[in-house]
Amino acid sequence: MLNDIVVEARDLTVRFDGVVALDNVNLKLQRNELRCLIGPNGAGKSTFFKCLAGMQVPTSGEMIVEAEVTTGYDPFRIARLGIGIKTQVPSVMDGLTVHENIWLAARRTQSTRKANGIVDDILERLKLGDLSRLDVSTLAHGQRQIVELGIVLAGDPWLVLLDEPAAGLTGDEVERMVNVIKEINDYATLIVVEHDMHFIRQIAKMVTVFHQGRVLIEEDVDTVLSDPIVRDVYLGKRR
Amino acid sequence: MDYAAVVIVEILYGISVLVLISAGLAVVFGMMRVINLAHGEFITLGGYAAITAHSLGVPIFISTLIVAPIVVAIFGLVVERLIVRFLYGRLINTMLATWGLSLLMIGGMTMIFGNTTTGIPTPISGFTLGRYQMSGYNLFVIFMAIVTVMIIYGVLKTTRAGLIARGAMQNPEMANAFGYNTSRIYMLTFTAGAALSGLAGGVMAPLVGLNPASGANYIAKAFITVISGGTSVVSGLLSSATLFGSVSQIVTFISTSVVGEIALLIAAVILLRLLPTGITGRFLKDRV
Amino acid sequence: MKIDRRKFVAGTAAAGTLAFLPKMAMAGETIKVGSILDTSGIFDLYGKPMDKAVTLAIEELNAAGGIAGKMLEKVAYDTQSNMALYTQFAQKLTRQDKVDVVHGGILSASREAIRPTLRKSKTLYFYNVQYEGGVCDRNIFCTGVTPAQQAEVLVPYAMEKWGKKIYILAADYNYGQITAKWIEHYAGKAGGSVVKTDFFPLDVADFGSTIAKIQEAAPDMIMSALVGGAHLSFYRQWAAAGMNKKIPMASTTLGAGNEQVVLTKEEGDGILLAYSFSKELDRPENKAFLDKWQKRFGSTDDIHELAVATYQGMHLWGAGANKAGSVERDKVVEALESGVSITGPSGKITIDPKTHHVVTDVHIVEVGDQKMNVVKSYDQRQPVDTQAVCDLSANPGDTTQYEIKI
Amino acid sequence: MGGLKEIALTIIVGLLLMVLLPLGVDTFTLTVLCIYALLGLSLGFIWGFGGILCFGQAAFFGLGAYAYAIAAINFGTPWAPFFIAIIVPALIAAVFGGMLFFGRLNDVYLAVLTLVFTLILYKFMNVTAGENYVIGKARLGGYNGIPGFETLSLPWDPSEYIYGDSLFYFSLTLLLLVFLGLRWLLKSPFGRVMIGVRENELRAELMGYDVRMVKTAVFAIGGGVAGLSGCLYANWAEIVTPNLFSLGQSAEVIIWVIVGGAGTLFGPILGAAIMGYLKFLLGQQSLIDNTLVMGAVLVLAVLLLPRGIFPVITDLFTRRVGRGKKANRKSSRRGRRRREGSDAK
Repeated sequence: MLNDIVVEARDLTVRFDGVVALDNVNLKLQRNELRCLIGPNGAGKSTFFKCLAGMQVPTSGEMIVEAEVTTGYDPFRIARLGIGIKTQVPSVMDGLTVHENIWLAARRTQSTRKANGIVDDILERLKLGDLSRLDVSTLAHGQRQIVELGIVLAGDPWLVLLDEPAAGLTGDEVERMVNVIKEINDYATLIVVEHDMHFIRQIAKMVTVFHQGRVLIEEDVDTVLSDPIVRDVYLGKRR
Repeated sequence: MDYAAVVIVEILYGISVLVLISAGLAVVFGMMRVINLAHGEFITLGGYAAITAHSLGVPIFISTLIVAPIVVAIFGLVVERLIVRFLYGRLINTMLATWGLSLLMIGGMTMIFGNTTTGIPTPISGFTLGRYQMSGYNLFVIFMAIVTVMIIYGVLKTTRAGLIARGAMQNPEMANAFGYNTSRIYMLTFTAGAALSGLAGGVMAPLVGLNPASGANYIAKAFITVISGGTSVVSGLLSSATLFGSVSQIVTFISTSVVGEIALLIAAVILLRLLPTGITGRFLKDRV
Repeated sequence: MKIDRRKFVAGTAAAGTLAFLPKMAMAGETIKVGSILDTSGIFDLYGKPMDKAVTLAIEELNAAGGIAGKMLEKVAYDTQSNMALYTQFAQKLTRQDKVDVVHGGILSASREAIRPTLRKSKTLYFYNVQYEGGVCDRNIFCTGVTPAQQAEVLVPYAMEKWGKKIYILAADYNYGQITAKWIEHYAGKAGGSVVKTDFFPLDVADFGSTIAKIQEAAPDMIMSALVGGAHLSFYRQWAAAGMNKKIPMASTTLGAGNEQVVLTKEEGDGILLAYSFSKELDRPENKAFLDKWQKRFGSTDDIHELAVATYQGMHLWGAGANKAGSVERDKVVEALESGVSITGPSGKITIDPKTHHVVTDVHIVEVGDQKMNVVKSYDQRQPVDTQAVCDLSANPGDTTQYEIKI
Repeated sequence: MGGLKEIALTIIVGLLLMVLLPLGVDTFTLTVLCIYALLGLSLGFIWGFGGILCFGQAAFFGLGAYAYAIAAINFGTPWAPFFIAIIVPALIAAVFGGMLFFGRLNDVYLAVLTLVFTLILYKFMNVTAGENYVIGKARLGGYNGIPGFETLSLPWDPSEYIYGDSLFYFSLTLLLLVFLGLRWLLKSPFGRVMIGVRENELRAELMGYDVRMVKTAVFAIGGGVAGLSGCLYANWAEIVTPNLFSLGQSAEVIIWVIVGGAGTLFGPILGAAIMGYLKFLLGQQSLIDNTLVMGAVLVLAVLLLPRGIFPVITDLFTRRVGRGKKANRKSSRRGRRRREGSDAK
């Protein structure tokens, strides 16, 4: 099972009006891996994420998920492969309650009765019980992030894609997020896009660093974080 | 050969009419992301202004080219202050409110001018092209369309006011920070759009029988032309007017005018289906 | 004096209802004349003068002693140029107001909308408008001129004057389509030909390509059956291209709504028309009519063909009812079928018993100086189009509107 | 669940209306108000709950009316045409909507294309006066429309026509049934998905829902309801004309929904009834132009009452009665403006 590749990008390239956002990216991901994608702003990590999630059609190259070529798939077809996706800006249904949000995600594959059960489970797991009857629009940013995570989990995905899950979270919430991510990784493969180094240290095993649309380095977390080039990239660009 | 020349002039004329009746809407949509559904009635109002002025003894070219735009510009200014300014950034709400305004104007013009169809005589006589007799006024319409496009392009591209306006539309906060009053810029842009509509109304007045409901004939075509053109004012307007004007006129010559109009509408459906953000959403992006 | 008497009668009637007369007795007091016209909206140009014509005719009939000794009362509704309101108000007229006759309807669509309602409720219906012909229904009388009556005189006259090749422009609806056929029919009869026929929906206002196409076909004359405000643009664009100096034109429709006043002299002069009425008609009945209208409404500017047809339709009904001595539908119909005729502003008009249409004078008219000058008059033209398909004395149960095959 | 209670309440209110309304207004007018209410409901449904702003709802109204008239002339019986008049517009809405939604068209582009669709039908129907425009035995008739078709009658006794009072009861019953049906639909899983799509298309998509299909289905249902409304209209007016497809007709539907309140089902019904009756009243005077008043109402509604009348009334009501937090929260949630949903993103 060691070489069980579940996600593979082949020569993935994205151009916007002459600007190259992704430049021949090749990347492989093994089952049950937890992979972090990092890099400064504009490095291409979010574009890569969008290509995988079906939110961006690559100019050339291929995306393969479990031997199925998914290049150009619409997001709903990606989702139907059993992939859960959390976007950068929390994408939740504002006018609905927390309960309704998560229920809708569960109901797609389950009967109404089972969906209700799943929602109760998730509300408990994410400690959202108190908020379940509130409109999502009334919640703070961090709470919305957690709700979105709940939505992702309700679809019972085997592959979870998280774009900046820790952005805007309070200390407590970050801790909860770290635990949940680790918990998910027990049974699912994860890709996390993040640039909060502190957060990455807590969860990462393998890290892929993007820079100027290319993969700069792909190593375990300690190697990457002590790499001088990576430091330069980060310092040179920002922070 | 003569017939071919006649057909070409008619096609140019078709394009020019689309340019004229869409210009005001294009400026307001392109610069402010506001769709003014009372646009057709603005044009009609321009027509009535020209006819009224003419019947009061004002020379015809002053009535159509000066009085009409000024009257409609003033009306546009009032509308902007009373209605539109409360709705910026809410595209759908502006459409609905201006649709209401359009009904209101139809009702108002009916009460003032009555339902009778009126008009003014054509001030330019016909000319001969080979063995064909052509309307000289058609050439004037083509000329006015060119002038209108040049004015819009000139103002946006070369004047300080145009530059500020373009900046303010793209980034209102930035413009505010630089000390420009964006509310005032919006107001002036809307007024300028209204003036263009009034000009169209004045120029078209000698060609058509005008009644209060005439606006409906303009708004659908203008709306389709502008949306299909996309958000670049000049290049969007020119490209879609050229496309639709040619399609409808050519089909009209082959078949009948209704088939021509239906061809225009179908062309619009196909175009927007293929290029959901209009021609300049896809091509010619960074033009004015 | 008339007015005082009318007021007095109406007043007693009203007082009667309120005070002591039982309802049954009251029902016989006045005769209710329903009127259903577009007096606002885009057709008010036609509807307003027609409404005045109804008022004037009722006042005259009352002044002459009413019908069978009873005074007439007008019950009018404005349909606002909205077809949906026709059915609505027709129901109201028959069910609530229980009128004795209905005059009205302008567009053919409005007539077809209310004709079944009025037939079902056994309410006599007068449609007083120039229309496409072919309605065959014992419950309705159509007092307007029909295409054959116009084309029959206009086409040969114009062809003799201008030549044999005709280009037809017509409004793309029932009326235009049928009129175009009759023009073609009479052109053929007179040895001419139609080079092309173009139909235009009522909202078409741009005729540039048409003008080019006409020149390509090079006809000797244009026959126009264009209708409504948008189509008026044709006459202006035609003149703007200088074409009115090159190819002459005749029309069966221009002027029905006084359009000759909207066009300038340069645009309108020389166009030939055929109507049963013109204000310039030099007849004593017409002079008297114009005088009365002037006195009652202040100006005769708005009088047109349809208003006169309505005025005459009212008087035809009045003559029929007086002859029957009652306003009961069947009696009035019988009386009218016996061949009632009156002499109105347009001349003598007679009900044709087989078709319930009218036999009328038709005049060739030339537009000049924004007036409709009578050039030649033809007496007593039969409604030959409807006669070709309709015989109510043979089939009294018929209710169809026939499409006349020529 | 409050479902049974709601059904009971709707039926009681419906029965009351059946008895009380004819006392004040003639049934002929009431019938057309019911028909307008159905049409308003169809737009309220797709706009307020599906987030689809259709500028051409009149298209499906007209298609229903024409489908009924054409089928009735060909079959000579009224009931098969009755169902055809619902199915045909629904199918056409599905095909046209599918084309739009699978092309991912939104907002103003959707508005333009729905408007264009109506215009094409309007222009086409206006040029069908010639005798070559025939469907089966039915002449399309162009500008004059199609008169003289068989109207609804009792299925067991074709000589007993449903017209006058009975047409009003029939229309009101259908209105109530459609209202309850849509309520039920909104509470069903599909309804919730539909609301989810309105709230956030991307999220619904990421959950694995095919947003294009959901919207197409919603649009088709709206088309079917509008078709039913058109079918009743054809029976009421006994003539169908191209004016059913006019821009004015489309504008009126939108006015009803705005005045009543998008985002509720009851609002559009109320809006249609109020504005329809107002129009009728205005028709009986000639001092002020009818169109002017309609326009002024629309402008003022957008500026002053962007949520519509019904949500405001319910808010006032809940505040006064003070049914506690839950009721308040719910009504304010339902009443939130849906119109700008797509703009906000």
